[in-house]
Amino acid sequence: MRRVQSNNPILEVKGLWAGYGKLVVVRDLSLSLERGTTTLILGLNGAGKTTTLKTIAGILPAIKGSVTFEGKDVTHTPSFQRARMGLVMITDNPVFPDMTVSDNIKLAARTGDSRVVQEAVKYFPELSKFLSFRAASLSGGQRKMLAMAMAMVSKPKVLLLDEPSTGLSPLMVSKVVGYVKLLKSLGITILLAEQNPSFISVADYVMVMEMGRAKIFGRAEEVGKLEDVRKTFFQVT
Amino acid sequence: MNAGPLVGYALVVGLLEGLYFAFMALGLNLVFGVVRMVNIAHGDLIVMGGYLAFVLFSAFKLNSLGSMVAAFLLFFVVGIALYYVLVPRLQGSSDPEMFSFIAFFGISMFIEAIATLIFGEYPLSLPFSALLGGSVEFMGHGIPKAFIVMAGVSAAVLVLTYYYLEMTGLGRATRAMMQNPEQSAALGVNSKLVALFAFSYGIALAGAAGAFTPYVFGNIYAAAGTQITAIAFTIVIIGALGNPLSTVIGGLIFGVFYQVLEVFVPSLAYAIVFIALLAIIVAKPGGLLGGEQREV
Amino acid sequence: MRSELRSPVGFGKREAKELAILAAVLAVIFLAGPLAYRNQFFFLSMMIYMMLAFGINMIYGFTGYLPFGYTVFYGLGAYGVYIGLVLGLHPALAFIFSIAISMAVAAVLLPLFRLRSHYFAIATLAALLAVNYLVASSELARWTGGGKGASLVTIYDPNLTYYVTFVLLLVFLAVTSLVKYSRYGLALRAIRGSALTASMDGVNVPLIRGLAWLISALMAAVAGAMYGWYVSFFYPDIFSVATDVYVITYAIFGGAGTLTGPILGSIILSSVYQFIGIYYTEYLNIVFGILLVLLILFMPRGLVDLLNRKAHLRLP
Amino acid sequence: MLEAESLVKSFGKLIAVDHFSMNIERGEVKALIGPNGAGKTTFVNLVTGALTPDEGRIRLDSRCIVRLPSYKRARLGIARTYQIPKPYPNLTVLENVMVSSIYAAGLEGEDAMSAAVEALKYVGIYNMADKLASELNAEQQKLLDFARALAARPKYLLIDEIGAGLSVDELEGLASKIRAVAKQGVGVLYIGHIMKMVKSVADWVIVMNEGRKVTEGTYDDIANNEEVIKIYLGEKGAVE
Amino acid sequence: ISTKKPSVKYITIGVVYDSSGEFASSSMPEYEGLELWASWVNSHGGIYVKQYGRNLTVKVIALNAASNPSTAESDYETLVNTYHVDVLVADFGSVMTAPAVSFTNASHVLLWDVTGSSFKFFTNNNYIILTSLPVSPYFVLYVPGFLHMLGIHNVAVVYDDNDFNAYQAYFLAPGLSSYGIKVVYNTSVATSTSQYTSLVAAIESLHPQAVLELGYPTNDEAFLSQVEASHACFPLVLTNFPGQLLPIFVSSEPTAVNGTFTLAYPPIVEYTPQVASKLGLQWFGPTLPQFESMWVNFTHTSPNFLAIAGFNAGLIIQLAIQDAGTLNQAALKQAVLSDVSGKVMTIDGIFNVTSNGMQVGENPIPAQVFVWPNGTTTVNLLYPSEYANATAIYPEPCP
Ligand SMILES: Nc1ncnc2c1ncn2[C@@H]1O[C@H](COP(=O)(O)OP(=O)(O)OP(=O)(O)O)[C@@H](O)[C@H]1O
Ligand SMILES: Nc1ncnc2c1ncn2[C@@H]1O[C@H](COP(=O)(O)OP(=O)(O)OP(=O)(O)O)[C@@H](O)[C@H]1O
Ligand SMILES: CC(C)C[C@H](N)C(=O)O
Ligand SMILES: [Mg+2]
Ligand SMILES: [Mg+2]
Repeated sequence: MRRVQSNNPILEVKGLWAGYGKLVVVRDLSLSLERGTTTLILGLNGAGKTTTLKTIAGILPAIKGSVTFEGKDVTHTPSFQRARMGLVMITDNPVFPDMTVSDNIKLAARTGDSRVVQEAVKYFPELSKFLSFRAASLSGGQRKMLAMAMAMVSKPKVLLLDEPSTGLSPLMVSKVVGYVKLLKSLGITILLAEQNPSFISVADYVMVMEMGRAKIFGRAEEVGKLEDVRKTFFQVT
Repeated sequence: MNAGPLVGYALVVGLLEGLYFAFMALGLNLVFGVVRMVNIAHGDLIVMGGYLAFVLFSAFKLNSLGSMVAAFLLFFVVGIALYYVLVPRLQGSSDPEMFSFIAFFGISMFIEAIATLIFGEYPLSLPFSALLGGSVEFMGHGIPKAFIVMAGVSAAVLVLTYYYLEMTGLGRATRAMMQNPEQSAALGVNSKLVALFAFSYGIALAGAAGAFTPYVFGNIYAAAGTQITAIAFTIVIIGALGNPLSTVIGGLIFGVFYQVLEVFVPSLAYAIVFIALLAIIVAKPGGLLGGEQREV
Repeated sequence: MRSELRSPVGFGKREAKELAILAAVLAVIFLAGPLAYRNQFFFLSMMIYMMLAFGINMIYGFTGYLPFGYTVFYGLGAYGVYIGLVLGLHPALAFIFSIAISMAVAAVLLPLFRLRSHYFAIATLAALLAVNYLVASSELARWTGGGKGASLVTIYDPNLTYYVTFVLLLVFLAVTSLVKYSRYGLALRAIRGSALTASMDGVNVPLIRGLAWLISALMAAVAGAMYGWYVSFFYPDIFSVATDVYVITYAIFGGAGTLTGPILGSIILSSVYQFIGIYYTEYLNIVFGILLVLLILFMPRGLVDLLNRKAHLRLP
Repeated sequence: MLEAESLVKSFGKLIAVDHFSMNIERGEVKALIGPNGAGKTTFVNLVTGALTPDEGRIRLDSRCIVRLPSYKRARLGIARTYQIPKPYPNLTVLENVMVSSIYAAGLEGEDAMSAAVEALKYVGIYNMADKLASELNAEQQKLLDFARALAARPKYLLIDEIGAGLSVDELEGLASKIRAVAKQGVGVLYIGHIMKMVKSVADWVIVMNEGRKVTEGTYDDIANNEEVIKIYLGEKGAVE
Repeated sequence: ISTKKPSVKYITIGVVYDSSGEFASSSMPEYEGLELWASWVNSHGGIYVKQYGRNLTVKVIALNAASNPSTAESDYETLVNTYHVDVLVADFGSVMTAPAVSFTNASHVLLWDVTGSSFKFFTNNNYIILTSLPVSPYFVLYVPGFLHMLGIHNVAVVYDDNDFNAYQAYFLAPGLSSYGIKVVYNTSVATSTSQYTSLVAAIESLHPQAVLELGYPTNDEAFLSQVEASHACFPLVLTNFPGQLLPIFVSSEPTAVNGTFTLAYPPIVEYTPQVASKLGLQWFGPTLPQFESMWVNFTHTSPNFLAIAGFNAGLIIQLAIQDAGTLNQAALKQAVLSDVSGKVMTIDGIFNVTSNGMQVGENPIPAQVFVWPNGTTTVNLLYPSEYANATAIYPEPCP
């Protein structure tokens, strides 16, 4: 395993162990994110991607290890405070079903100002029809779209994104890839968990997880070429 | 009996009382909506609010409006304590709604027994002048001025609560926390604080509403809580659980139905009110203002 | 390695043995008990609570729908017999009539299952209050006795009541066991998990849940009829929210959805109630109230579950 | 043959399914694709009876079933999986599957049990048979859904988005299982956004957009159809 | 229960009461009245029982039913079968008394019913005695004549759907019609009713000459306060409970109750040894002032009717035991019928029961209540003439 050292990481995870009660899912994971870069965590089901992101976000407590955000140790900081500091996570089930779509957006933006809704609609015109609908009535894919809008308006410094493309049409997947690019261009540091290799194209770094450990870490171009990785994630039928 | 003016009178009284009923049920709805706790002790808390108004009036001649504010503050603190004792544990259980029902029943028994020990068994009551004496003439019959004050205050509380839940960031955060605690935390919602506030606010509303019970229910006694809880629950479900605006509809319907029926079939008034409620819920399973849920 | 997989459906030898043991335990308690502690009503009311707890178990334990107003059927059970006698029916027919009335009201309430479970819970409470006020009303007093109450004094026979109740209790136990181990029980529990999925899986949800509801209502009606028969004077306050809450508490304390839960819950809590009630009268409700809160906070899944986990028992 | 004829379903102002028709023969696999919100899941809900159409007809082997409640349709041989899995969380995995082997397939006693076991083994979650369904992760729940549908011994199987979140290997396995199921005479409607999956399972592809049928054809026809590329696949076509 | 070993030193009195719930407010004073009687008797050395040839003290065994009739049933059985009490005293009112009725009759245990005045308890029952309050038909005995005396021709009647009030209304009707008084409004309401706003307006629109509201204390209070609040100026309003629980009404509804009418009992009506001797009756027990000072020492509150009813039950029991000279239940009943009934007056009035045990002696007296600005009260007894001490101010003064 190769680590990329960075002089001024915005987020640094050291020796992280995480899981659910007695069940340990993530083992001894270390990772550091350079400001402005996008890091992709690739891993099969149950590899521990979600668990890793949730622990970094503070939704799950760390069993061992530390998380440092902008130089501050946040290992024991509650998740809402991390979010307010700019460490935001969008989970794979991010909507508030009984709230309207526009309230979902406002909540993510932490403002009551409807201008954020207009701003979001600019990037996600498909949502404009549904602004006053309850999020519960959206289709599976529409919810994912809303999630991306919420990610955008939450204006994070570091965004933890869990599987934004599941259940999306190919066209939408490529759009989401575009959205991630857009977020990146806004200067947001992104840590993205996915199984879809299309995201390698936006990533600067890729970490491959297996059984709760970081198995491979490297620059995206290099990892994308590795035979092992291609076999697992790119295999063509 | 000339029915016309009587019906008009009953309608107006029903609307005035209905606003109060909405206020009375509001806290119950909020506590359910926010933390999914079925507060079967709601009526007992209201009764305690009534006792507080009684004590403050007997000791300091304090007007019930003052008692209402005092009750609100005091019960807010009570709410905080209750929250820490009950809510986190119940929320972690396998069936929070049903288990909270039982836990709050325990609280209800407890409050009623304590109230009996402290205040004795006799019904206590307050003269209308402890709020505002006198009456205004309407359709040839008097409407106590106290009712009008009460309805005004209730409307103000309802508006305030609506504003809190629908227009403020705190309210949005509250609703978000109810629906998806993980994601709301990850977006910066301090779930604990938000829930604590909403729960305590709901309890405080019960106490505050209690300050007016001696007028609407004629008197207060320790055992009155159960009936009040039942009425509050029905009001809440005619509207929709977890939706405070709908509580207003529920309260008004209850108030008007009841008063009009009292003119024509007093002996069946309650029975018909409850049957009508059942009919309403069957016709609109989510409550009159409840939305349809996408299930698949 | 797991022990061999057993089918969750099927009433076999093992289940029959289990049922026989439970029936024997009940026989010892209710046939020998009154000899030791000479308060027949104490045991009768324990049986009645057990019947009600079985009824709650049938609807809440298996389907997840908890009727707060469950005692509507209990009250109707008692009042049905009275109304039957007023109509001039033979006493035996009056009992059948009482059950028929309860069933009819249960059937009328069937549309409430369109509600989500907590709405349902509260809606049944409204039904309880409605029937309570109807029965009390002077408008219907010709049949119900209204506020003047009902009297079954002409057929008063406490010993007969006691033994009939005992036999019916055993029947209810058997019914509960048969349901629990049958495909019908599986379907009920599936409905509890997700009514929608169950109907997509071929379960006739309205029918099966409706049947459970009717059986549950029947159990309450029988319990109420036995109570009314035993005390012989009763008033509309028999439709009481308090009774409801006790029953629900007993059922959940024991363990909803289990076979032994209602039995243990009723025996233990009605004894606790009786003894606290006798010796610490002033503080009965304070103690009972705190007890309930503690129970639910620290033992929410009921006694049977606790015993099975902590004492490694295998109570059904 | 399972036929849907000119189905319409709207939610308020929004027309989710708009005069949509299609049919499936036993033994064939058809895929239904389309952008998010096209109405695919709504269509499944209409066919299985979870929703009632505003207009249109549904026929099973030329019998009109549009008025039948969903449990009867299930017993007639229509099974489904869910985009968001809906197992019975309070039941074990085995019990979950037995509900359909008993009620949908109409099996009894030992037969019901062995049908359930067989389905679990086939899908590959037999080792979890006595776990509670709530203990499974999302993907295992999808497989459980699949097992439930198989244990129903269906004539027609509607699979809504089963592949999302599965690994490439798992997808492969699943694809061959779906084909095998079809070979035994089950008509399969496959819904999903993973084009590789669509390509490998489906004999015929129907494209839906805004509730209407856009076009249909073989995978290759569809993949090269300009309109489909525009509304669904995007410039570069399918993934990679 | 009837065979007592001579070694036993005391008489056990079993009683059921409610410390909480809807009947607590009425049950507690009654129960405390009985306890006061017990300590009074014991301070006098107990009761002489001939069978044992000496005085026996009494011991009260009280079980709580918390206003739940089912619990009461269990309590009654426990008292009889486990404690083997010598005397069984019922809980307050008909609802809480009912569970004991058939059971005691079948067990041949005499039920001392304090205030469960339901008419139907007394048919085919050899083991019940109502010690206070007249049985339902006698409750409203004086009301029609009283209204007639005031020249009233039409009345409105509102009563509650419960045993006590429903029977009152039931027996009131023939009385009214015998005086040619028309009932222009006759309705019942649920006992839990406490909002009378529109109902009062409906009655008002009929302009009756009198309004009779027959409820429980909570109903009466709510009704009176609503009449006052809506300024419905009825010429006469009569409610049940100011006559029994006056201090409560005075402290909570001083202006609402002022000028209204009620049915009066002790302590408002004071029965004295002088009255007793005038009527040729034997006086038994303390006088009202003596009782009041005992009660104040005992509870630090002032007594109401229910307290007197509880005490009175004790007095009647005491007389029966003394007279019977045994604790045999049938003998006690016989003693009451032949030697106590119709011969005795206590602070509660004339004790007079029919052979079924129905109390018909203590008939309540129509009265008018005045609450003066300084908080003192006057209650004028108005009818029949032998009890009257004032004339009615009719119509009521209207503020
Ligand atoms: N709430 C939970 N309780 C217990 N175990 C859990 C829980 N959530 C996940 N797990 C287990 O933790 C392991 C890792 O899960 P995680 O969700 O982190 O994986 P993932 O890499 O995100 O996979 P996927 O692609 O399926 O989302 C899995 O074995 C899963 O079963
Ligand atoms: N119960 C409902 N209430 C309101 N709108 C609904 C409801 N169900 C579906 N819709 C709407 O109908 C449209 C079709 O939804 P559907 O779920 O069928 O899409 P889909 O094709 O399955 O999409 P996806 O691929 O994203 O799952 C969407 O716009 C959705 O918002
Ligand atoms: C004290 C009394 C007014 C009680 C009444 N006799 C009743 O039966 O309820
Ligand atoms: Mg994941
Ligand atoms: Mg879909």
